[in-house]
Amino acid sequence: MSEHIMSSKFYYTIWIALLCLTVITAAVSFVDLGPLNTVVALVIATIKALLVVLFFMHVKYTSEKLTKIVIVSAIFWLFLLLALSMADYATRLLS
Amino acid sequence: MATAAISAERENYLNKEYGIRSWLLTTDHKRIALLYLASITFFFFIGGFFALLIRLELLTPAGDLVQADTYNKLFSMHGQVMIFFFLIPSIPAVLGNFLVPLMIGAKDLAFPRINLLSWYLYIIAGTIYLHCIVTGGVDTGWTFYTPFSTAFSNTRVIEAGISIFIAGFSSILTGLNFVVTIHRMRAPGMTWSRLPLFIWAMYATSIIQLLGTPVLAITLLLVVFERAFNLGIFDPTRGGDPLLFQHLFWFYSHPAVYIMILPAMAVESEVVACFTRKRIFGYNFVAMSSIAIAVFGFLVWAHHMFVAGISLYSALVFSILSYLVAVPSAIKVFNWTATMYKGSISFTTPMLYAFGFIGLFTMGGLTGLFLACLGIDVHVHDTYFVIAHFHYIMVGGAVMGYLGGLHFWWPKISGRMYPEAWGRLAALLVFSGFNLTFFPQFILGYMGMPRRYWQYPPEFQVLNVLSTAGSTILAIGYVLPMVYFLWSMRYGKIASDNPWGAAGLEWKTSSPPPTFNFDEEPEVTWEAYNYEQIPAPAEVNIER
Amino acid sequence: MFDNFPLWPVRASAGAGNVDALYIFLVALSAFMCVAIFTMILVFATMYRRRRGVEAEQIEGSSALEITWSIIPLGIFMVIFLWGAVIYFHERTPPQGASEVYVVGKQWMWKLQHEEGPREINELHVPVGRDVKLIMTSQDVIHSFYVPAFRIKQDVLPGRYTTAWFRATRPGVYHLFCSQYCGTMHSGMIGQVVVMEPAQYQAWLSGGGTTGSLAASGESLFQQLGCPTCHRSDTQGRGPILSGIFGKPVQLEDGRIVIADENYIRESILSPSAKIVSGFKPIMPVFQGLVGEEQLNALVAYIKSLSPAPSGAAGKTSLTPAGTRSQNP
Amino acid sequence: MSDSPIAVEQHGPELLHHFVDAEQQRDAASLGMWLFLATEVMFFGGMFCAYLIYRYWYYNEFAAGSRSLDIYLGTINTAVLICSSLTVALGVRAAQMGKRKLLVVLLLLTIVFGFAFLAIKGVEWYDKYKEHHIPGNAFNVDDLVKDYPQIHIDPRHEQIYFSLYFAMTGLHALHMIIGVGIFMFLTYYAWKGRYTPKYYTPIEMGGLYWHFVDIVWIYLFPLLYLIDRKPLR
Repeated sequence: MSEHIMSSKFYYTIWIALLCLTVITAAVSFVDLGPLNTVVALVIATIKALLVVLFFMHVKYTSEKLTKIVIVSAIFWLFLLLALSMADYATRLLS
Repeated sequence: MATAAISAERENYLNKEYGIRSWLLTTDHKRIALLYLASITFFFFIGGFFALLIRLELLTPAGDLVQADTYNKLFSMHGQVMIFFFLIPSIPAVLGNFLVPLMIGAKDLAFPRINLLSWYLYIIAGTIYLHCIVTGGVDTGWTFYTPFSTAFSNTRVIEAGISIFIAGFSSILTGLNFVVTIHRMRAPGMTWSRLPLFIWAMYATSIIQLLGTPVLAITLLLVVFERAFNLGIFDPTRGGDPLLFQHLFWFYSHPAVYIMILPAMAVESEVVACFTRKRIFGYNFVAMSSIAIAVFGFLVWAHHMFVAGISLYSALVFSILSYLVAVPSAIKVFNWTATMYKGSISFTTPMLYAFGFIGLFTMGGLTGLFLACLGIDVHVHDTYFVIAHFHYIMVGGAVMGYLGGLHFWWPKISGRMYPEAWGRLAALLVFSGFNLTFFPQFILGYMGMPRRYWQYPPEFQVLNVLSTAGSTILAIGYVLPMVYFLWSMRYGKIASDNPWGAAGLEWKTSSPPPTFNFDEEPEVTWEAYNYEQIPAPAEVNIER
Repeated sequence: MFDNFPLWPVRASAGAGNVDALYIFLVALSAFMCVAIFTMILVFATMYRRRRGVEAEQIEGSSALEITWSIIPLGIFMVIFLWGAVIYFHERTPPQGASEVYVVGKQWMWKLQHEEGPREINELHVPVGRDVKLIMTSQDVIHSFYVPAFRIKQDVLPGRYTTAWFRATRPGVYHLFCSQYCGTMHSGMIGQVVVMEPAQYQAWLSGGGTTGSLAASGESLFQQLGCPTCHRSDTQGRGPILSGIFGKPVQLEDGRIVIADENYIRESILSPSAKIVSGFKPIMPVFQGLVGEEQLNALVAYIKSLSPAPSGAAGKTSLTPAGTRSQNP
Repeated sequence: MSDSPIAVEQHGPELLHHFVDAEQQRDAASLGMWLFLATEVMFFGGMFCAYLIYRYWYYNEFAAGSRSLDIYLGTINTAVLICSSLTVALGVRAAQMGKRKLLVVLLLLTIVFGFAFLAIKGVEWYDKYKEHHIPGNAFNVDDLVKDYPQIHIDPRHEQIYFSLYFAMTGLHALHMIIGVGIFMFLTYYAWKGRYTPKYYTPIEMGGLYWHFVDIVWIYLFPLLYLIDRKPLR
């Protein structure tokens, strides 16, 4: 686990970044980017989630590989659920 | 640790404390296992009672014993009780709870209080479900298919849904406890390659419990919301898709089959090794096949939906993926068989159950190939063929495994031997009764008798009569062990620490074990299943 | 007694033989595997039963064996998969020119209507040798249309169409079951499929005092609902031209292209704004709740009849395009 | 249940009897928490799956529903949650350094942010109630049909959007309430001085849970509020 303690300035930096990204994502949604709107929104959300997981939840500094395995598995299983369900819905019109 | 016989006087987890409080507030994994044993046995007999009524109704083609609505409730509640309140907790929560810490040399599970909490959650869920049964029951089938469950059923769907939601969390917490325990609590020297195969399979089971159960939980919660608050997520009159429910439901409920069967395979590996006195053939492959089943098991769910209206292309994908999961199951059967080669085989009750398990699981698995096969599934889907198939897996497989395991570890759990002759008789009764009950249903299914039928065309009667006859034999086979297990707790022969001459850490402590499992912390310096180093028992209980 | 104890279902459709062949193959394969495994177990159990002074021989395992008994089953599985997939593909692809029967499931009965017009309840009359396509939907919960003698089954869903097809090969009376649990009288939601010789079938058809074809009643409904004011035969209409549209790709306002199948027409009537045809405005009223399932079927049948099937549709009524719709068949 | 003959070894009261040492106990807790969060991912995953499919089918109605939400309140709420995550992260740091008072202050701040989030969420729900946008018999989206004539809205499909909106935000709010409850306990024990630089596992675990709930919102915000806000043609 995170034995070394981060400076509070570091946390403030992450915090500012998260707030900026929130404002950006809200602002960008008013701009017409076509289908890219969704992509941008999800990319920004993922960056924010990564910031929280890696720094606030200390995953970046953990020596424990298992934590990362658990996170990756959870995302992978979520992907299975979404992808294999969509495999049905996306191909219904074809048949 | 060497001598037994005097262990009646020794302090152990059973005689350390007395009184109801010492049980209801215990955090000892062994006592919690016994709490589970008592509670799931209760639900097993409730579910079994429903099953007998179903079989009696089907004795004649006309619906003459109970009303149609009653019949629909009977099969719905039979399924829900047996699956959520018996099979899913059966081996993990009873044998797993008892054995996981013992087998890896830990004093307890990682989170003893959470373990107790998960039993209480189970009891809360069970109480709600009993209330649901008493006040009218539920008639949605165990599957809760929408829109019937959300908009048409007039029964207590909300109560049943909440109850199963809570039972799900009990199951999740058990799985979580096992995974953490197996990762963090192994005794020194207990490396992953030295773990008993029981632990590997239990680990795989826990993965499914952790990642599958929450999806069922949210699905049932949405059904409850839809009934209670008029949300419209699965409602076709608002443009909702009834198949979405099925996707989400089977995402859990297909892997749930592996929650039931993997632990039975876990028991099989231990029992077969012990009574052939051999290391399991192909340890690595058996261990890895458990993990493979857990992972592949999540890729196949829509094979329950081939005729439900999913797209042609996704049906093809799910069919081919279904065959992938059959491979690791086949590997296990072949390896158990190969283990017997040049073994030293004795025919004790657990081994009889193991033989039965292999036979019935093989037949259940092979008929699974029929159902994964698109062309055949269209005809046999939702017929008695499916009923027969999954009873071969869940009763022929999981329950045989559970009973075999209960006999195998009974000396360790209770400190007493069960009566061997009665045990063998019961095993034979269960095996023959089971086949008589369920084999005719394969034929019925291919003949075209749909499932969940209260009345049926007369040409199906003879096979149904056979099936009902078998179920009475099966019932006797199930009541017998309960009687002699209870009897043996008082009158059974005192068991030695290791009556079977079995390998495994759990046999190195006393019977029954002390509260903290081992008098001194074990250190493992040997490989799993080192039968060449363990003397065979001097003909204990294997007189022929 | 054995009259009441058949062990094999009747085979009465063109596809049933294929299913049975695969089934017999699988039974044989399973029997072989069971016999092989059980024999091995029995032989080992007797040869190596525990004897005093004889120790078990410790064998670690064999990767070669493991790989063998993984690869060979996988190969066999792939054969089964392919065989099953071919049958399934065949079952789910109705042939061109099949005569159509619209099926509505409701708790607890089957309502069927032939495209020639006759309606039936819990009974379906079909001639031998004709391809019959079932276009099915449900009024309430999920049902499933199951005819064991034809080896076909298809769930019938509320809110959309599913299809199945068969070609009966043997005259007789066969079970029609609902095989998806649908409530109290699920087991009473049964009926029969009567397969007749073509001549008898014609007699049955003409004897029923029919009220005209399904498409014709769809057409009068089309008039009643005022559809032709917008869906005109010339390009002046505020709605797309419907003649010739069925089965063709349609360019949508948002750029997607969809095939105008039964489900598309159904959706476009019930919820027109879901898929707007390119170049048109979303002005059509929503007909959800205004037309029942059977009326909807008639409308769909009518719109389909505006697009004559390319290849020989023997039993089909030939309808003229919407513009000159005054003629009746 | 911790007094037993074997467990009488030298260790702090927080070390449970069945662990070998504090490190094993902390590692177990950490793994347990992460596994629990993995189950939570799948729990919300079921709803994300439903969301994905219906958004794919009923994009117009989802876009209209999204427009009808208050983007300012939504953004403010996102910021509130991010602030609470900051105070949690700083709280864990305070616990690591043994600053008891700072820890209590930060935990209290987190609770305040938590309540602020729930209050704003409540205001939004109340607005939806006033607008008859809660699925059910009183559901009515004539206002949306009037407001966005350019978007083709089927009221039935609009209900699906709002069903998902309430299911997702409702279950998220339930997680927030549970989180606030947990943090009240943590504050109490932190005040009592139970947590030291050697033993602050509960603070860390509570923090992981809180951050997770934050992450769920980080996804819910764009998925529910920001589907389509570009100027209508």
